[in-house]
Amino acid sequence: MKLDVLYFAWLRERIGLPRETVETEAATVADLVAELRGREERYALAFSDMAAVRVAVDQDLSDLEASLSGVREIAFFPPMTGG
Amino acid sequence: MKLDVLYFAWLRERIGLPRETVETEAATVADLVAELRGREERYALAFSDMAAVRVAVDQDLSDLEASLSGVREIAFFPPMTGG
Amino acid sequence: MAVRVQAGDFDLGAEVAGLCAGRVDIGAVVTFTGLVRDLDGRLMGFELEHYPAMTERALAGIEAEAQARWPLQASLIVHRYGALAPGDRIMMVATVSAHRADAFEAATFLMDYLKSRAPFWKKETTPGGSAWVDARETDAAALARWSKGS
Amino acid sequence: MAVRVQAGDFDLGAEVAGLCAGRVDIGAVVTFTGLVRDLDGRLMGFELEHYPAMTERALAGIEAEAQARWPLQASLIVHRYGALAPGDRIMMVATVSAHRADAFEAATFLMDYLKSRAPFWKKETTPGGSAWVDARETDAAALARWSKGS
Repeated sequence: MKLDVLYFAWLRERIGLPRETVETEAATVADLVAELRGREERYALAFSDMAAVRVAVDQDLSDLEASLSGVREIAFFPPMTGG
Repeated sequence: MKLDVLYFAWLRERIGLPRETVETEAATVADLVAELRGREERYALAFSDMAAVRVAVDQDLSDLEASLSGVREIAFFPPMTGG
Repeated sequence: MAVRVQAGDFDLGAEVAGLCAGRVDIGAVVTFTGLVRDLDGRLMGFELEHYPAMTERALAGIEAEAQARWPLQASLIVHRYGALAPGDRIMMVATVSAHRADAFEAATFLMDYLKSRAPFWKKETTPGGSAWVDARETDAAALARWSKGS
Repeated sequence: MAVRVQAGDFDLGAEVAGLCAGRVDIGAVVTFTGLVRDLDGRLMGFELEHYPAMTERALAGIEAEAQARWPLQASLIVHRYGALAPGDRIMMVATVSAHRADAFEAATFLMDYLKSRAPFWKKETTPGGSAWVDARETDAAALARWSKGS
């Protein structure tokens, strides 16, 4: 399946792009992260401490265990600092 | 001694005046209230339920036990309803 | 740190802008505005009586108490008196701090104190006549919680 | 009930006036305004990044949660993004209710949720360079208290 994957804040900077389309068979967010980590050093670096990474699945806050079935868009970012 | 005695809200209405100067030897606020009550029916009525009356001594919230020694101004009023 | 008692209306935005003007150390501003509400469609308005010699003194004392409890960079209390109609602004408080929790707590405290300790009395007028508003027991309870040991 | 995400500034007084316009059933309006603060004189400004497709949706969800918990007559969240300088307004919330306790609690709740759940990230610039602001642990704690059994 095709997934839009978005990165924000320092994840965007470490990976070097704001979004990309990924062709994957990953079943969960955690599987996708493992797949991305294996790609290149910059992904491994960005995803080296998952305690510092938050994820949204189709624009809703979610977690690593979330299924990717039927999902269109995944976003990775650090803890929010708005307000 | 001479005391300025002020009345607000329904105490003012029941007693029929906003302020008066009282010549008294009362030692405490409670003594003053007893003295006023003995004057006329309208005072007795206004001070019939002291749980519904608050007092300020020289513009500070106080209570019935407060001494009148050196005091210039006493105010009686119901519980506040500002804000 | 300021207190004003006035018959006229106030401008919330201008008051807050004034508190923050020329400063860059402020993180949080909390305001409360109290309005004349007419919940059942019968209120024609009310008259807000106060005790002029005591009012500013009492409000300044309440403000000083808030400043002693929380690190406030500025605060303001404005309270009107006289004739007010449904929808009119009655009063406002504003608290200014580096952090939001302090600003929220101090504003809540100011309101709880002011309700029970500032010398104002409301007399409502409805088609049935005029009557003094009773103090709410919840206001006394709201005040009491600040004196619990903590 | 409204949410706005915008690059430009907002006018607190005008926003509150808009929420109350033509109504006489409102007793209490609480607002919070967040400002860019420079506590040590080194902050040149920050860039506020957000996730456009998610931002309004997240804020509307937070607002709906507040409305489910407290009897609010109106509420508003305005949040800016982009380049901001010390002293600039970042965001505001307003809550409108018949009673003050509901308005205060709902505004505190909106801020606690928004801090940890709205997709904004601040990157500060000082003479030493630019750095992403770390989330504060106190913000996570502030959020957690709303899910305690009560």
